[in-house]
Amino acid sequence: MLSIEHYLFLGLALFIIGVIGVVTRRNVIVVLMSIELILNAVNINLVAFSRLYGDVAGQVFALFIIADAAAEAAVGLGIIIAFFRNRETVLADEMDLLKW
Amino acid sequence: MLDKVIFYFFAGLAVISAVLTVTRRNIVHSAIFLITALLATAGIFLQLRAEFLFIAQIILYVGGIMVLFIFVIMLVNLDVAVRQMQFARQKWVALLISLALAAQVGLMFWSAGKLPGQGLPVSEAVPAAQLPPNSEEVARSLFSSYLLPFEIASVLLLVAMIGAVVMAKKRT
Amino acid sequence: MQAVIQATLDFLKACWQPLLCGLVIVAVLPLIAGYIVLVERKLMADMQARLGPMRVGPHGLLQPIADAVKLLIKEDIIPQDADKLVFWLAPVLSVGAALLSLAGLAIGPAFQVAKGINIGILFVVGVSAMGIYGIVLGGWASNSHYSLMGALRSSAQLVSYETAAGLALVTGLLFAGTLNITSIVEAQYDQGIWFGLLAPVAFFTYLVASIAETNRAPFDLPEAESELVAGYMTEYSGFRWALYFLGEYTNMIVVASVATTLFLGGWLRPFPRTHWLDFLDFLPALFMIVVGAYCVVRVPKQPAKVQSLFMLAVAGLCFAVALVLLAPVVLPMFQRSLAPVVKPFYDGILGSFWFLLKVSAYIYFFMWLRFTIPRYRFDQLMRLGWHFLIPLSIINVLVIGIAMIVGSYLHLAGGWLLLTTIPASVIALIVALFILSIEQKSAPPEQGRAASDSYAG
Amino acid sequence: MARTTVTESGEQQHTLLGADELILNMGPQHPSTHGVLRVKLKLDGERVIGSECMIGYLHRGVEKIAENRSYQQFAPYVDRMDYVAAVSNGLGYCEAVEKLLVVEAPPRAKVIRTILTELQRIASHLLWLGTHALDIGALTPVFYCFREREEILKIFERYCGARLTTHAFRIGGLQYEAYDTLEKDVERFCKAFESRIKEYEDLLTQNRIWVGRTKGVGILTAADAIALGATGPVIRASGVKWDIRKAMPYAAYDQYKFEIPTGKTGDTYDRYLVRMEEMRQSRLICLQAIENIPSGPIMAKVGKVLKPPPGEVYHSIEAPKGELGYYVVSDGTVQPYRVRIRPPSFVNLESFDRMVRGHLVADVVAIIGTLDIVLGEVDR
Repeated sequence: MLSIEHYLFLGLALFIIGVIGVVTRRNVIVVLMSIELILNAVNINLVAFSRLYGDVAGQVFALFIIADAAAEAAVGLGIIIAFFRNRETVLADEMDLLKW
Repeated sequence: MLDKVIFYFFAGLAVISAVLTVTRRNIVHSAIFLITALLATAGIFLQLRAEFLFIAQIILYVGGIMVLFIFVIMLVNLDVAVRQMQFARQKWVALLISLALAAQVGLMFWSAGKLPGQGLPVSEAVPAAQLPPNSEEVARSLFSSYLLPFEIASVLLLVAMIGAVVMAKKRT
Repeated sequence: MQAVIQATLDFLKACWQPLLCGLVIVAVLPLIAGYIVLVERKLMADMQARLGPMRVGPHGLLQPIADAVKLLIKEDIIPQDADKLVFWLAPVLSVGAALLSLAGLAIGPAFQVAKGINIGILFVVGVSAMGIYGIVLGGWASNSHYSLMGALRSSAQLVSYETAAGLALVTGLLFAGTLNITSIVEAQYDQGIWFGLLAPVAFFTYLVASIAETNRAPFDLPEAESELVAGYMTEYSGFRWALYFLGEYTNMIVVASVATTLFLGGWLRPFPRTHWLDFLDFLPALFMIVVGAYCVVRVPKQPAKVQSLFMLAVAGLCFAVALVLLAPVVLPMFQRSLAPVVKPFYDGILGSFWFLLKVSAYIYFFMWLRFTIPRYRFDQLMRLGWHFLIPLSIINVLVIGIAMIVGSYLHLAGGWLLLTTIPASVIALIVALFILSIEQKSAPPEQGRAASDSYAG
Repeated sequence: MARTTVTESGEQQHTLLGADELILNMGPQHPSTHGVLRVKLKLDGERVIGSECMIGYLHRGVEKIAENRSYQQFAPYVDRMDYVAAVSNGLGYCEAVEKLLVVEAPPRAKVIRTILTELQRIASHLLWLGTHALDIGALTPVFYCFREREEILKIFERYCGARLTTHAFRIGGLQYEAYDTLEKDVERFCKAFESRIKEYEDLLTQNRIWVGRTKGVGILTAADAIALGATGPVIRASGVKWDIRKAMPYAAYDQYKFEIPTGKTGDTYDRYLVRMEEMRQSRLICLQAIENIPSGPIMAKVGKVLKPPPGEVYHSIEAPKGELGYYVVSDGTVQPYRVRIRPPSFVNLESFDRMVRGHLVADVVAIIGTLDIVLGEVDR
């Protein structure tokens, strides 16, 4: 039988992979993608618990998280485009000025 | 049994593609593997009988957000980016953080004394056949109990949209 | 081991029907797509004062098979600097998404691969939208400027028009109150009128957006042959190219089926509850009889005896089919007790006849447009999408919603709902045109600037 | 995606994303560069910020060949320049050599030349219309245009046996007498053609997409057009009333009444309208010409061996694409000393860069189409 821990471990694995991506990659686009992974890991947990208790609230919040991810991606990519236009780079460690 | 096979298939797919996402040098490959990971997650949702979330994941994440990602990847200069060093020198920090995270969660499991397969079976409380129609249920919940968060989310999206347009607009 | 075999057997027992349907679709669809191409070429030839393919088989009837064989045995060229994996993956994605989305469709009450999916029409739309990756990644992987520009155009275009299409679907779903395909069609039976008539603006929006989504003329910019050579397909040849082609035509079938299901009453005949139109049930049989009669008339004009015999055989076949079609309609008239026995046949055959007729009409409209009008430019395409279609569909959702509430207060149902929805549609159209005119007045379409921002949409 | 930096006189172009420009090679093998034109486009996204035409892929040294052929022998070669308007090419060459020889073709020959040349103008414009519409994405007009062009080619075939590279005229007049039903054929064609033009216009002129794609695209002002030496429909669409048929009448054009259509803004739509109207005018000229074909000889008295007196002559005619000029220098021998040809397509192509700047890639094909170039003539 599949227990809730199965899903928790899957979520944990995805979360950790996402964190590693955020911390180690230099490319901001990949960092953003890793954040999407983290959000997904959270979604898995929410939906798994929603199934466990037969309550749809978890799924509703997963929906909110997806909406949030969309907003984050749009703004993040907007910033990346603006940054790329000015500095011609998408590397995180070259974003070292507060103003340019 | 079938449930288990489906779960392990999608879980394995998700983890492998997630690993490839953060390790590929080529950003487009990264994005492709992220799409695979997201699709696998959608499969997990389906296996959890969250049909609406499954299709929301596909339409919004795979059909919307990732297209945006790929679009931006193609707009910004890729050739140069591939040749540059891809990983920061924070490997040890990353290892430390992930170890700490894993330890924390492991501690939790240890203190609960449960391993996967021993805990609460997800489909026991409500058998699959007795679940109400999923999209109707989600809609009812979304538009009654969670109406305010829903409105807040829509305001958030509006703000994000305006923000993205302002960011990406060419300054003249 | 035992458990695995048992599980497999259980799985097969539970799912043999959808699996079989899926196999049939995958096996037959390339043939259907090939013949759609033949029909398209013949229609185009007819509109252009020429004959079209005539050499392979009588009137070119075997042309699709010849084409398929040619494409299969062609050399498979992969450009040297292409990203091989992605180059290989992209056409598969394109055709895979299109084929997968067919699984959610219902051709008649009897024919559906996956029955009773709760998310029904969303599944079809969502999965078919994934086909964009085939285009974008294929264009990127080819490592060619033309391909890349095709890919960029395509992603911008699909993202823009999917919004309009989605909102148009929402308008239709307002009437249906469900996502399940079967229930949507049943809702139209209950109303006694197609949703396309109740919400003409939504149907129009979906029509335009679906042309753009399938990359058909006049929105075929991603593969505009006179500008980008072949757009994202420039570097593809042979079988991979054929896969793209298959994906494209399958997508046409998918959008036509979605429109048919939601706006044109699915497998219902026109005005399904108006009983004096019951004679329409005879239409398929009549159609076959007319075709058979035409063949008989043509027999004396055939130049060779073999051809006369062939024509006679075709005529006989038509008459036989007509008899089969007539039987379930006529028999219950004499023998009431037979009605429940022939009912499924009747539903299946008549249902799929109407469904396929509507799908064909929809696709025919696509082709007709393609032969008639020139291609949009990219900034014009974007302006049409963002300044007209999207405002129109947003306003339409709003006013149709209001119209439905007003209708429910007035206890209107069925055709009477037209009293509120038609004025609402007119209002939506007027407001959208007003917005468009303000837009044009405030920012006259200046060449360079408007063009450079077109991707930003 | 390979973006190449263009280091051209240190000029830094500001692009949309701040990235480098994209260099797109259009042609020489491209569906809508009408043969083997190669255009190097500098793009910012899809916007053209610079262009360069590269020609010569069809160079056959026509002018050099002339120096090793006798005057008559060279005549078929000019057919191969603008191969969709061979009759006009031949007319220009024959008249130039006639001027050099100081002979004049007899009136009957002149009228028949006029008829055939005007038919050729219609045929050339039809081909332009079809391919131009095809470039912009309308698939059907090209077949309608070819249907009518076929009629014209049939007339040519009956007259001289060839359809494309006709070599219809000879220096001094015509080799062949008009066949019996020439007038009737031309009349039948012209009668039918009126409604056919309407058919094309129904498909295109009022079409919103067509207007959107052509109006305001590739504007060439009158001053620019004159400065760049543009001729033919291109300059007329810019509002300059310049037509060699009126300005320096040749053949029998001084006998007929016709209008010179002009445009206002000089955009692609105006050029379209001008050419459509030109087809109508050509039809009227043909109708006037067949009314009264004078009888008499068809060949002036020229010897079997042509030895023009030493000297030079420049003669130009209004070819379908613009002013087609022949500059022939004779040193008194049987072979020309030098033949220099002023091809309208080549000169009109000069305005290409001026027209495409700031437009999108889709407009580039529209502009190539509207210039109506034939690479055989550009490269010679």
